[in-house]
Amino acid sequence: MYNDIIVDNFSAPNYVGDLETADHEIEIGNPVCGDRIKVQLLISDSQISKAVFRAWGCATSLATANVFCRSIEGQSITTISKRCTQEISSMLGELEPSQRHCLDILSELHSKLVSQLDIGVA
Amino acid sequence: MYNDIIVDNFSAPNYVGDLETADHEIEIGNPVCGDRIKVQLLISDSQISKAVFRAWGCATSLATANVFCRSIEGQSITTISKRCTQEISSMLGELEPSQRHCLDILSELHSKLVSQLDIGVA
Amino acid sequence: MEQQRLSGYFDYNATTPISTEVVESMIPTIKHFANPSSSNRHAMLSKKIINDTRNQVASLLNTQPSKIFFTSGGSEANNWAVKGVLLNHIANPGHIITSEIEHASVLSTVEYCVAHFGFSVTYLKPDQNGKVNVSDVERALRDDTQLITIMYANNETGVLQPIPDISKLARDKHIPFHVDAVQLVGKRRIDLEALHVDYLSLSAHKFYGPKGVGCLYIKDASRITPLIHGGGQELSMRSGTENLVAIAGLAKAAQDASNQVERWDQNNWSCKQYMMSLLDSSPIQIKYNGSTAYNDALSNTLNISIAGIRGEALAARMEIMHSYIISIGSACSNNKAKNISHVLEAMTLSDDDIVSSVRISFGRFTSRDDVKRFVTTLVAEVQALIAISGR
Amino acid sequence: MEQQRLSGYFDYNATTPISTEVVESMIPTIKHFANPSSSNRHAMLSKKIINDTRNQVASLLNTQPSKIFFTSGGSEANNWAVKGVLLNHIANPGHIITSEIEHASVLSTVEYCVAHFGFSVTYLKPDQNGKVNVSDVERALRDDTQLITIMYANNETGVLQPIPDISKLARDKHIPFHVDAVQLVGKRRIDLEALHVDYLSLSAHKFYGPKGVGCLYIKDASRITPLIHGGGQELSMRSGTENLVAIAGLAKAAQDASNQVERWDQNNWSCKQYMMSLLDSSPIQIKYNGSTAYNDALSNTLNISIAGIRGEALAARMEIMHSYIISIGSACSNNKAKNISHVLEAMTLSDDDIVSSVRISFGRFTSRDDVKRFVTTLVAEVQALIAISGR
Ligand SMILES: Cc1ncc(COP(=O)(O)O)c(C=O)c1O
Ligand SMILES: Cc1ncc(COP(=O)(O)O)c(C=O)c1O
Repeated sequence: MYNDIIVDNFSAPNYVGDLETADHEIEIGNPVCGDRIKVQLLISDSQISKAVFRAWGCATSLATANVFCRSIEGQSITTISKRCTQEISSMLGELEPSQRHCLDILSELHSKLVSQLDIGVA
Repeated sequence: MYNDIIVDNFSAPNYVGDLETADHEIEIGNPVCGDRIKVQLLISDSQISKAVFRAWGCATSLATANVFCRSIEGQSITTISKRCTQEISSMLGELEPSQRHCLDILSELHSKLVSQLDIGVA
Repeated sequence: MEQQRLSGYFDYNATTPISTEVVESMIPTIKHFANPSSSNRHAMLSKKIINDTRNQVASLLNTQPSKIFFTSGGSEANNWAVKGVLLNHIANPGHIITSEIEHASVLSTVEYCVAHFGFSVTYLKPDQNGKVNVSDVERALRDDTQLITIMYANNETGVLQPIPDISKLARDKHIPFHVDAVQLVGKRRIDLEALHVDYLSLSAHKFYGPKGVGCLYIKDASRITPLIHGGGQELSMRSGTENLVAIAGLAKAAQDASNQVERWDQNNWSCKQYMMSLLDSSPIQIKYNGSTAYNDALSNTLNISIAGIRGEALAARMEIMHSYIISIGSACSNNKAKNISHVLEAMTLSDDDIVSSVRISFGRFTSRDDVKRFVTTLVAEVQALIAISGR
Repeated sequence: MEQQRLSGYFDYNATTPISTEVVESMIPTIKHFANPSSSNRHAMLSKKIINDTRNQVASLLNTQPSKIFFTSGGSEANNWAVKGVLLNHIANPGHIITSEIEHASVLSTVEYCVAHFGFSVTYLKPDQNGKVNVSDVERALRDDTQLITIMYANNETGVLQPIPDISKLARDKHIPFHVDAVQLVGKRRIDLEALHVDYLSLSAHKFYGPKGVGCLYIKDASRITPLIHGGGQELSMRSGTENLVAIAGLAKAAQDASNQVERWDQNNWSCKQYMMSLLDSSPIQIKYNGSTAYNDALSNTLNISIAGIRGEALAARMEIMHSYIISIGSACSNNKAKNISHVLEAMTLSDDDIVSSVRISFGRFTSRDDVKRFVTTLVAEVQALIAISGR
């Protein structure tokens, strides 16, 4: 079943939306289960000032998109880039085996964000 | 389980006993299950005036011995010899498959009685 | 699950709510511990319970009690039928005909016999409506065909298979025919006198009875080997001390089904028609998977694909936010591999249609009002998910 | 059978009274119908019940929960162990070692494998005390021995078999070893960490639990084939929707046994010693069949032959006239053939001793007072039967 983090973020995702002019966009898709997530960002001074998403996928992956947006909004790229694997894993709470692919989604969102915006990290 | 006829005749067999001087004795033994029955009789005027038995065997065969004694006491050999198979079968009530060998015991008691005393039948 | 939550339960094909009457028939037997195999007087009551159940099941199926053998459920019954027939041909393993849409307890047993004992197998594909065709069965027949095993009603789509026709064919060719009727019993009437199949499986928990008990109907016990040998219960065909409590529950479940199956079916059919009309006139875009006509499918089952969403996410929102229970055609799996319905795949649905599919199944405790509330919620949640996706 | 009649129940080895605590643990689960295989929230409770039970059974046996697999009872567990191991050698059927005193669910499964798949078998004879000797097992070993299956405690005599020694031997020779521990569990403690056997069967209804549920302990699941294939329950080793109600009862039965087995055993041992002393000082002439020492036999079982009577007639009078339940070593049978205990026969008892034998078995609800009344009645009824026979 779904843990409380997933339930909250999935049943009332508050980062759903589109930006008319985004500073940056991350898109990932899981070729196997077909989940698709698009995150749009407003960035100022290497800070994420706004993050919104669109997603098509399973409950846990929708929740993951919301968790990700909340966790980056208001943060600097540098801070985000310092998150270790363990920290990232714990963001989704305890997952059932069949939900663990969402950890990959979450890491991929992180690594895409950091690698694509590495200007900020330097 | 045991039907009422068997239960009554087995738990309170009232024809158990020995005669000091019997006019006739019938003994049968079942070679397979080892049941043994001995019936002793007093006979006067081709009438069974007294019947008693000793038996070693299963519950149903003990009951059979008692049923037999009761059924012949006071009867003439001729009357007894006229009992048909169906009548004999019904004397023990409804039996489970494993108890049906007692029908053989009962017929054997009848046929031994009649064949050994056939003077009376003639 | 509480009785009052039943109006949100739309997963009857997974398992049915146990009826109050069945519960009440089970409780007094829990304390009655006499072993039915013993010969004491208390054991008589145990034997009587077992005999009564056998009579009830036989009358439910219109057959003789002596042809009903109790098992621990539908899976054991299916395993028994398949292995019990095939292992008699171990010296000369031949050919099996089955379909791609069988339940796992048939499919994996067949696979085991193929891999392990050298049998060969033809898996029949259903048509796009989810139905296996008799002509395909006929074409698949070989001189060495030793078993045909086809289910009566599919658990995912509810689609009815042409069992009477296959039965006729099997009889003509003298090939043993096993029918997994686990999903049919309690939903439509079965008449074994008319049907003439050789083996038929059922499971109590699919028709308001307890879990852990089922039956295999066996027309001729001399042709099948036991799966569980031993102490001689069930005419030595299925050994093991009997599960008295569950068997007592099965008696009541069988009796109720026998008396009420037509009534239950009427209610289901009315709910299904209503649900389809509500769905059809809703703004969401759906496809029905498998036939939906009365004569082609169970009245209690709808399998639909909904454009723009994932079935898993819909089922999650339906349950988490509204306590509705439905089933899905595709789940995430722990090894990232696909975990999608083999039934829908066999019907050649696209992956997209499969991941967006849900199975809705209901039963005797479902009302048209429940259906209406359910569809309203479903439509709203589909729209919410589409909104999240931004399409 | 009512609880108040328990003082007359001396047939615990056939089945035990279900304890009130077990009944109470089962009743609430009857209505909880969620299928444990489903992924909805209600199914979580079903899964929890199953996991709890697995933990309880594992702790009862001192092993890991992941090695406990639920079955429909002891017979299925025995069938599974024997066939599950042997059918992996179908291409190369080898040799089995078992004993003449096994339960029918082992013996007839072995016979089936021999007759049907070409395995060969050595049936070990017990000594006159009812015990199989380790040295006989050792002598029977062959290069192609593929399975040893020996019971822990015999159901008719209570005699304990040298399982730790056979286990050591089997391990040294790398031969899979299955133990039918159905009669031991709940009567003596088992420590699987110390015992190192490969497979071990148990059945809930022999230790105050419900009928229709048991377990097979499997040390290494990769070495055994499922008996029931299908939907993937029990790590795909034993498919079929779980019998939740019975499994819930097993949890409580296992927990109670785990906490109380020594206490129960003490009570049994005290009853047994008392019974033997009463019998020994009575006027009737008896012989004990099988060892009676604490270390050699279960504390709850006495098998005796009584000179001058038939066990069947004694059991009948005990029950009909006094509501006492005992078991017999020989029954009449419907085809006039002998139907006598294969266990006592293997111990080379004479036919006379076998037909005059009865099995007396008791348990946690038996008191010394019950024993005293029982023996008084037994002695009187033996004398009554001897009187009828006129000896
Ligand atoms: C078509 C079909 N066959 C067999 C089974 C297995 O029955 P059981 O759950 O009693 O093992 C099921 C249910 O899961 C089923 O739907
Ligand atoms: C030694 C032994 N093994 C196996 C069994 C079979 O167990 P179940 O009655 O659960 O099928 C029994 C009991 O009948 C037994 O006494």
